[in-house]
Amino acid sequence: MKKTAMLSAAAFIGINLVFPAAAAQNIRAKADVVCEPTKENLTYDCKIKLVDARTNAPLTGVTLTVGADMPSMPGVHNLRSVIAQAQGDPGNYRAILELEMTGVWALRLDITGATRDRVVKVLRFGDD
Amino acid sequence: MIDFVQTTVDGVMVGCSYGLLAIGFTLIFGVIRRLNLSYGPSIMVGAYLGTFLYVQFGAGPLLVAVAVVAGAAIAGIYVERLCFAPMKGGAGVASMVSSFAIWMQLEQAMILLLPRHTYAFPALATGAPWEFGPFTLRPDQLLMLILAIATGIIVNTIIYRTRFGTGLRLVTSNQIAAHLVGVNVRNVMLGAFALASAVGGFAGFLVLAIDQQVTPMFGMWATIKGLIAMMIGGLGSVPGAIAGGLVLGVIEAHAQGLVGPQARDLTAYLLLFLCLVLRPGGLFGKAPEADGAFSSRST
Amino acid sequence: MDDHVVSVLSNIGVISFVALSAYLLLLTGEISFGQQAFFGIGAYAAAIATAMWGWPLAAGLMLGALAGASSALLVGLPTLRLHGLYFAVATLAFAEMIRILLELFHYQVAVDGELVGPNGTDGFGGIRYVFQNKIGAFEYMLLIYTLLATALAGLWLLERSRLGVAFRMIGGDETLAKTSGIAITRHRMIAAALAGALAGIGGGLYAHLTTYIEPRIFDIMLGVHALAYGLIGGLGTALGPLLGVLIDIGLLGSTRLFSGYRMIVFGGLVAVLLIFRPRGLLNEEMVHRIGSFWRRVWPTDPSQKSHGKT
Amino acid sequence: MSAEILKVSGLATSYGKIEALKGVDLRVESGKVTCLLGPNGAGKTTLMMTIAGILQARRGSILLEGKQLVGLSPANIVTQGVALVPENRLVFPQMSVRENLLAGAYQRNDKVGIAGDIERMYTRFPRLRERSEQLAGTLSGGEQQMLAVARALMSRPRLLLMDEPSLGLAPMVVADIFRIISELNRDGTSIFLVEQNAHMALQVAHHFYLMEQGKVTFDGTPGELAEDEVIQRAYLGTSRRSDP
Repeated sequence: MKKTAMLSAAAFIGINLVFPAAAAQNIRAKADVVCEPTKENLTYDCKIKLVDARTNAPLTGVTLTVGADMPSMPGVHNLRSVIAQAQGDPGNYRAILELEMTGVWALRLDITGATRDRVVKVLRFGDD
Repeated sequence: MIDFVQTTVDGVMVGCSYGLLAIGFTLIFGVIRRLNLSYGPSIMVGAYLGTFLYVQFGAGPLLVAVAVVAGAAIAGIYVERLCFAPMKGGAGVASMVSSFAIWMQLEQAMILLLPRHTYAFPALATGAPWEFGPFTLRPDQLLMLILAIATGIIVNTIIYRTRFGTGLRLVTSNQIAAHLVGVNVRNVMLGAFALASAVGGFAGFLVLAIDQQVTPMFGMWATIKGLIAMMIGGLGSVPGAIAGGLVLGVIEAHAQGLVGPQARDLTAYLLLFLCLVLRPGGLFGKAPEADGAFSSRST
Repeated sequence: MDDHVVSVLSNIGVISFVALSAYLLLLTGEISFGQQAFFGIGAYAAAIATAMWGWPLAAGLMLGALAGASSALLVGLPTLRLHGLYFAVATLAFAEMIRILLELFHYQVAVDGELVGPNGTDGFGGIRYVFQNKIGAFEYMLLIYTLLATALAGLWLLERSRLGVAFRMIGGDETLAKTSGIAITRHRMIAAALAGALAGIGGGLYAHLTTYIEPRIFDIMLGVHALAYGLIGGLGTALGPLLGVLIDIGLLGSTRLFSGYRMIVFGGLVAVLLIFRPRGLLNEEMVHRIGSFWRRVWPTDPSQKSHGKT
Repeated sequence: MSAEILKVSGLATSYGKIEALKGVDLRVESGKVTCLLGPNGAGKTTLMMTIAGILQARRGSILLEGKQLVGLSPANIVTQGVALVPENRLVFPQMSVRENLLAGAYQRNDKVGIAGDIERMYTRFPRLRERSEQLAGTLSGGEQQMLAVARALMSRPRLLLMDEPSLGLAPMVVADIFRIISELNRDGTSIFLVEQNAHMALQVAHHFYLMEQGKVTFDGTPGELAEDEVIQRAYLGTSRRSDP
């Protein structure tokens, strides 16, 4: 059973590798992110607005998880992702991030559910 | 023409501190014949201790300088004990990788001490720039130049006029022969790390005092600048280190003046690369001998 | 499987490529501080191919491997004469030059009304092939590990081939290898190209995993890590570097064990480990011991052993 | 039997898992020249390096006039009055001849005495005086060997260890070296010499040892055994001859 699943997954990837699907079928997400420091040290409150890049319509009905990585140390600070809560107007989300140090972080916004996409936002966290 | 002279003078000022960084690097390389990647981070330990005293207690430049030098020397000793002293001869790559691991360790320890990205660092001297006709000279830069030269003279005296310096030169020249004439090689190595890190620490203090700020990137910066200046000047040579530092400083200054800040680093690496490819012994050194000490072969 | 676990495993798989790349050069006796350059070149090449030119991923990865290999050959030519520290620093200088050039590299085209492509220090985002083609995170991880397994199998075969023996001989004693009639220059170039290709594929996979790359990712930190992985995991087998990556990213980086103090613990552990095992956990002796244990548990027909004699 | 200056017993030294010395016993008599002969790889240089403290003994003892040397640092062993002239003439190549001689006196503090000793070395080795300011790395092989001997003497050793002093030198120079060895011995220095050149060695030695595969296989005085027999045993090996 598991083998079949693996094989079909492999076949699926194989097909996709050689014949890419037409890009137009997918929604392309766009995000605006603003992070504010909280009272807790190294903890940030991030407000995220998700829209469809083509129509600028708010993206709703998706699950948004936020992770972070430091570009200057790839793979080193792979924080456990947090699930963002939908809040306020449609397409608005909020996530609390606990970072390991200040500096430049690449926020990974993973969108799953009705559509699947990833948006990376590079932000500087800290005093300057 | 006026710009050219001004840029060259500016380059010489910075080049002096590069030269000091390279002297420290080269002293360590001379005795252990391998690369201490933790050299810059040891200096960073000193720099952060100094900054801590400045930020927390408002310590003055003199006290900060002492803290930077002492902190760097202690960190250097720690690195020697952990990464180099226990390694049997030949484990070149292992001790180098070990020094890299300690780099990570020291860096994180300092980030825990001072977690913000940028901190202020006390200035060496304040005052308006002096104008000589079309040229300007910042008093703190001039002071840095004087202090750098003084440090160079002190280091020179230690190397050529003291018993420890003789031991250092003998170990650098030929480690086994140094053993045989009765030099305590282990002590000399430890001393070399302490001295080199202290010199590097002072160079770091001068640079930071000019910039008046410190970031966690400083450790890597010091390693890279020291390494480039050392390699350009010729591995294991103290006069070469000074010359390499000056060449690097002047060329960087001109590259920045002519093209821009990114060209500055690009030129530095290009110079290093060309130097290694065309003249591996450096501008002032001899061509490298078939030295097996630094090679994964003999691990 | 938990998303976080998939993400961590994917990271481990991708970084393993650059660790293997550094390991391959270590076999021939050369220390490179610059394999991150080929990782970066591969990442940019593959990402440009899929995100900007609309190539399929397979072709993009191939381009990444090709770009990695050819740039490794290019830098190999002038640095061939160099050894040891000189080679290591030359590779570092080259890699940093590449990184700065990538910072100056601007090349963007409009895709769906949005600019995509390398934009200097602001990086290169929107490498969305995997998402456009609805390849799940788990499936992409399978792809990474399939390619990694292929690379490992290739290395395994290589180490048992004449080429691999030549590599180890050059790594052991170049003069001796030369007198045994091994063409040093050619073999070093082959090793450099293979290592470049490995790093290039890894870079291509990395770019499509994260969807975002920037020059800073490919700085000296990554290169020295890659080198360190081989030393920590062990130089006896190609599984050594993988073990190194697993320990670092898997065990320490991704559990919140020692968070904030991770590098203090890890750095100290590595330093102490290297005092006792300067050639890593899986060093030649350990590999040999495991091998003989395996043979005792699983005795093979002695007649099969004769194939090593040629 | 006269007094012994050095007594080595049951000495074993290893490189990793390979045991290079497997329990060596020998003694060097005070004021005499003792010679150690043996084929390449017998462990002669290992023995010298172990006595000088560069290599660590795994078992056994090295007594210098009754004082244990095992465990002492190389620097400490020099202080005890032992100096080694190493194989391959390890000089300090980027330093002048005079600086090399001063290096030999690294552990001494008597400036006047050191200056006097340098003068004595120049008298004994006139070529070194001529080359005084030249870098040691630029000297000829014979001159470097002279320098290595002179440097060792600068520490005023009671026991001089010499590892293959004639290796790779022209016959004229070899004769010179052995003349100097005799002279030094006549002046009262005890000498322990490792040599490949059995013919020359047996002319100056009072006593000799044969070593093979990390063990002493024979010892005697030069007259005791015909020279070609010694050479036969030292370089062609005999002990394992009967083994299948």
